[in-house]
Amino acid sequence: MTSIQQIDTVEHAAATRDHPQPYRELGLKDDEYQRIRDILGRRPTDAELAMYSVMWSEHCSYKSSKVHLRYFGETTTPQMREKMLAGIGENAGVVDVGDGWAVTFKVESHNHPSYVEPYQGAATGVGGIVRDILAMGARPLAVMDPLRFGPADAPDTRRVLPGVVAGIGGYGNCLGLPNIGGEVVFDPSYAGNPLVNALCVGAMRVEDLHLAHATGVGNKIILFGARTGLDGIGGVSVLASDTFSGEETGPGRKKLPSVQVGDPFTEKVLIECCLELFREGLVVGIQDLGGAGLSCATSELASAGDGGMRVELDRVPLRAEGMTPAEILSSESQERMCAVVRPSDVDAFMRVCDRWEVTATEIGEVTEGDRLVITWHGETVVDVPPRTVAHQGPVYRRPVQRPTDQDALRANIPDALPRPSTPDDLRDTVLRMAASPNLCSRRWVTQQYDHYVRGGTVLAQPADAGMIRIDETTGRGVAVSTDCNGRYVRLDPYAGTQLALAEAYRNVAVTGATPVAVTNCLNFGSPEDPGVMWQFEQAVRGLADGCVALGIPVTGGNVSFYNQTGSTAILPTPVVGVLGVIDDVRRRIPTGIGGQAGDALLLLGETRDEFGGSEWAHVVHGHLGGRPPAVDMAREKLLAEILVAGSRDGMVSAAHDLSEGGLAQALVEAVLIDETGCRIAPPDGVDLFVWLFSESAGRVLVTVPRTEEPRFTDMCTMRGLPWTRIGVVDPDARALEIQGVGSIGVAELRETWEGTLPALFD
Amino acid sequence: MARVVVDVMPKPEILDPQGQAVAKALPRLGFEGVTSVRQGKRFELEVDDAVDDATLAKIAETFLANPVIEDWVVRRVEP
Amino acid sequence: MARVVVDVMPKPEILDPQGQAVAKALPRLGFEGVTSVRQGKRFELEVDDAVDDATLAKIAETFLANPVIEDWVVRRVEP
Amino acid sequence: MSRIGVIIFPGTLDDVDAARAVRHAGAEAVALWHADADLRGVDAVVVPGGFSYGDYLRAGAIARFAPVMGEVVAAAKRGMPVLGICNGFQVLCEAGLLPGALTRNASLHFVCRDQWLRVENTATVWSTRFEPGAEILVPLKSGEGCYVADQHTLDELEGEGRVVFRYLLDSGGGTGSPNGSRNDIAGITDARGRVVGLMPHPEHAIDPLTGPTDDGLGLFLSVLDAVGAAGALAEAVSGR
Ligand SMILES: Nc1ncnc2c1ncn2[C@@H]1O[C@H](COP(=O)(O)OP(=O)(O)O)[C@@H](O)[C@H]1O
Ligand SMILES: [Mg+2]
Repeated sequence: MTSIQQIDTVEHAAATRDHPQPYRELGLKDDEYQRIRDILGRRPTDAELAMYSVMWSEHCSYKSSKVHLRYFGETTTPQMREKMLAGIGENAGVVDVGDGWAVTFKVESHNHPSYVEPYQGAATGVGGIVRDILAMGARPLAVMDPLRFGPADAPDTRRVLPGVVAGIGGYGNCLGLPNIGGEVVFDPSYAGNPLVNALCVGAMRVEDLHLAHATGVGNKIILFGARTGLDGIGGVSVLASDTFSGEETGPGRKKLPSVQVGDPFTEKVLIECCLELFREGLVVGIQDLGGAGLSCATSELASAGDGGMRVELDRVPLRAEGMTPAEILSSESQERMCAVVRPSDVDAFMRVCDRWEVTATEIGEVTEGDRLVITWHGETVVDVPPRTVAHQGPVYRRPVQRPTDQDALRANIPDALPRPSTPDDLRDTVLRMAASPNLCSRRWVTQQYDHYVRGGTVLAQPADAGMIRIDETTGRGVAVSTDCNGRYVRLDPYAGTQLALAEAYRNVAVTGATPVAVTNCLNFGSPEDPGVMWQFEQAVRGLADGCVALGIPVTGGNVSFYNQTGSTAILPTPVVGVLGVIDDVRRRIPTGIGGQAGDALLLLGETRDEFGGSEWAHVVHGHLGGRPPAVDMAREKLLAEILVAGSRDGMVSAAHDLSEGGLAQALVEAVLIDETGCRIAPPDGVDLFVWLFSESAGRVLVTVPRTEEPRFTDMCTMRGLPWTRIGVVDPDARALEIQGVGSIGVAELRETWEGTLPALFD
Repeated sequence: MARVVVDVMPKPEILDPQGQAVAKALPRLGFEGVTSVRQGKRFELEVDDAVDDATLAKIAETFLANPVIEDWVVRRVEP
Repeated sequence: MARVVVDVMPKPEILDPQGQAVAKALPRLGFEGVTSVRQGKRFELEVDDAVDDATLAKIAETFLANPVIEDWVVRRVEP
Repeated sequence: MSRIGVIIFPGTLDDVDAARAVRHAGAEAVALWHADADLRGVDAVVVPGGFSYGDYLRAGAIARFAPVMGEVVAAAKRGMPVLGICNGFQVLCEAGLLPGALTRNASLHFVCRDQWLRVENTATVWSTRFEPGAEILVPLKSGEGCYVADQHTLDELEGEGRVVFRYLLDSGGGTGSPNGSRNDIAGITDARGRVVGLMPHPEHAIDPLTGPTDDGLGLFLSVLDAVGAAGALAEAVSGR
């Protein structure tokens, strides 16, 4: 056991102003350390140093991104804000979806931990985002997992991908949350730096919204859930070996692994326990413990409240012996929550925790004044203004510069790449594309995820968006999609991010839901690279301006920087998530074209010769250059309105969005989902290759019952949405038949489309 | 032919939800007095005599155990 | 305080897909000469001195192992 | 109205779905908490899916010791209908109500898919509503669904017609298991045809909106026929 005398107290710190501290090892810059000294009027104690260093890290303080993220708030109009109950600055955004329901959703990254230890990294990524949603007072309802890996056939991908997928499945399945969608993208730029983003969506009654505030002097702070251990304390272990007295005999720790192990069972019980606490009205404020652990929870709760806070750190239940205050404050042990509770409710609170066998401990209370004071066996080890820890970290306006190679990249257009033209070549290209890692069936991955649990999943993989029912009586539900094509963003970060937004928006709209809100996870390289900062700035502006054009707000998000191998950054990957609302899930539009012979297949939107950043250029030529497809937000909005109207009036029996791989790939998927067939007759005079493989935005393949065709096409014509009748459903054909290309049987298509991932990862 | 056992255990500082679940359940089943449980893996290998200790160590380290979160011990046993 | 180890292994006649997966993967990773792998569980318990062998046997049989599919061995070890 | 109990352990996940299926079938669903040794007078019990106590040791290993399970075992011995789904099946095997055990899928991966099954025995209280040999499509979602038992037990199960559900490769295709189960066994019954366990999830196939079919409703309707009739008889005898 560490003896009390060895602990660095405030009193001692004040008396030993010149004691050298390992702030650089903890990631603080000289001036940042000096600022802490200025704030405190003395040197920080070990515990304070641990707190400031972790809370002022890029991950927690958004020090490089803050100046740019402000643009989201500046561009959100009162009208866009109308349905937003909580937005940027809260744990997760909350949207009013009608009938007294509020829905909250958010994406977060767990990229670096998942590279080191794929299973646990991904698993704890899911655990973390679920607690964020829970902390809003909502019941978590579903998860999604946008993923990026290095080349599909790279040996390291064989290590990382199966582990990540097993971890997401292992945690989510055990938690009882259906996985309703996600992404799997392969690109060499992610080889040393995979992206593991996790999204959670939850729902609550509007009046149950809980915000992370420590209000009401005298209210108790209760820590509950798992015990606190040495996991994830990473760099802070240097403090333990470098005690204030510099004693050689100090209980130095070897550098600890910063990997955390998840315990989904504990989290499941914690969820049920929290929901019961909310139901009973026993919670004044609540905060999840994620990155930065107690440092974050205590300083954020106190800083958002109306008083100060006192915490007795020695009361925290521990899993390891001899932990120091600094270690306890920085531990990232999973499955913990922190609540603010009225003194009169503490007994009732504890009874609920007992029933669920959840460890709960009163560790402090809300106090008068505005200091966060933390004691250790009666001695003060932290005495700080909480806002300086949680919200007044350093802010950097990093240099921004358009990369010098950007012009060359843009000039390297794909127009001269040899294109297939004979029927055989076109047929081969359809199959080659369908089998390519980015377009092939994701079944190998999604089959490891439970999408049935809770019984509310209406659409899941391979639908364009996941959809869940939130109210069994009325049938009200939500749809969510996440998207990003990093190649488009690389070619043009502003337009590329808008394309990501447009695609997620369209994916929601094709289900018949009305898009209402946006979240994001901005994965970029190093903010110290001006080129990366330029990408970031452009991406934020593109997303914000796109949202204004669509009239829906960004309600929250997450930034992940330093995604690079050596000095090579990943493709800029601003993953955009869009949430949509549907008043009755029974009118959802399915993705497969169905088995009704004679139903008309219509292509909505316009096809142009657009191959910059396309999957075809990537798969066939390994080419990246030119401009991404043009984006037109007004068109996307019109398309969505028409789809929703089509769904309401029963005019559309299926819809599938066109994206990577173009029309050919959309047809392959739409046929295979229902094991059906169709006959396609391209319009006279089109360039078949362009028509089949271009990735022009704003297009959707719809199936329209024969009887509805005139009504539906009239509506499109009247509202100015271009449409083309391209063929009919023909289930008996059991093949994709394209005039000028030939026929591909369903069996061959299926084998081609589904064989790729099993061959690589089984 | 030799028999080799590789024991792989979660590192002491790493959370062991499995062992914890067992430890919590025991008193409920009426078994008192077990103060701590950790759960790991045991591998039993049959190997050709040509396989040397260095190779075994490598197999354990790179494949059977995950050095980030686990400790391991390799030993040859009597058949 | 005593330390007890309980080894639980799949019965020989029961399919052990985990062990098989390891055995299959080893040659691919360049490790030859491992002819068979079986994977089981290892429990490390700390127990009060009052806990006798009969109790330990019972814990192993009724709880840590499933006699339908697993064999087990209980042994006290030096701390 | 018949009352069907749905057991909830910490870590149970499909209890909401089992209760919904019970209600769809026209009965009252009664939540039974693991820590209470009380079946609250229900007519039948469903042990639903999930990861009871995290299933870290072995699926179902801890749950079978829960106070409520003592009551379930006693009631089953008296002939009360009991259905174990997925984790519930694992719990019933661990508790000795059904023979054999469920181990890691041969693929070592969790598998979630729509699965064709053939109904092999339509005489259990949970399967009378099916036609003999009926093929049904229901979700399967499990990581430890590989049914194993020694040869003697397997022979006995087959000989006595106690395999209730068998995995099919496809509708109209031969049998074949997605997880390595012996004899492609998906579900079995006790000797009296009153305790049934299966790995696939009939409670997730009650409405084509949220499941592949409504084929799973047959199990719940079957048991209501049985307990409804028994209930009517008991009422007649007691002169109520
Ligand atoms: N890219 C972004 N766009 C909009 N809001 C963001 C973005 N990144 C972070 N935020 C917001 O900043 C706040 C702090 O983010 P974060 O640290 O991820 O939350 P938490 O503390 O719950 O982990 C959140 O409200 C989040 O929504
Ligand atoms: Mg949070």
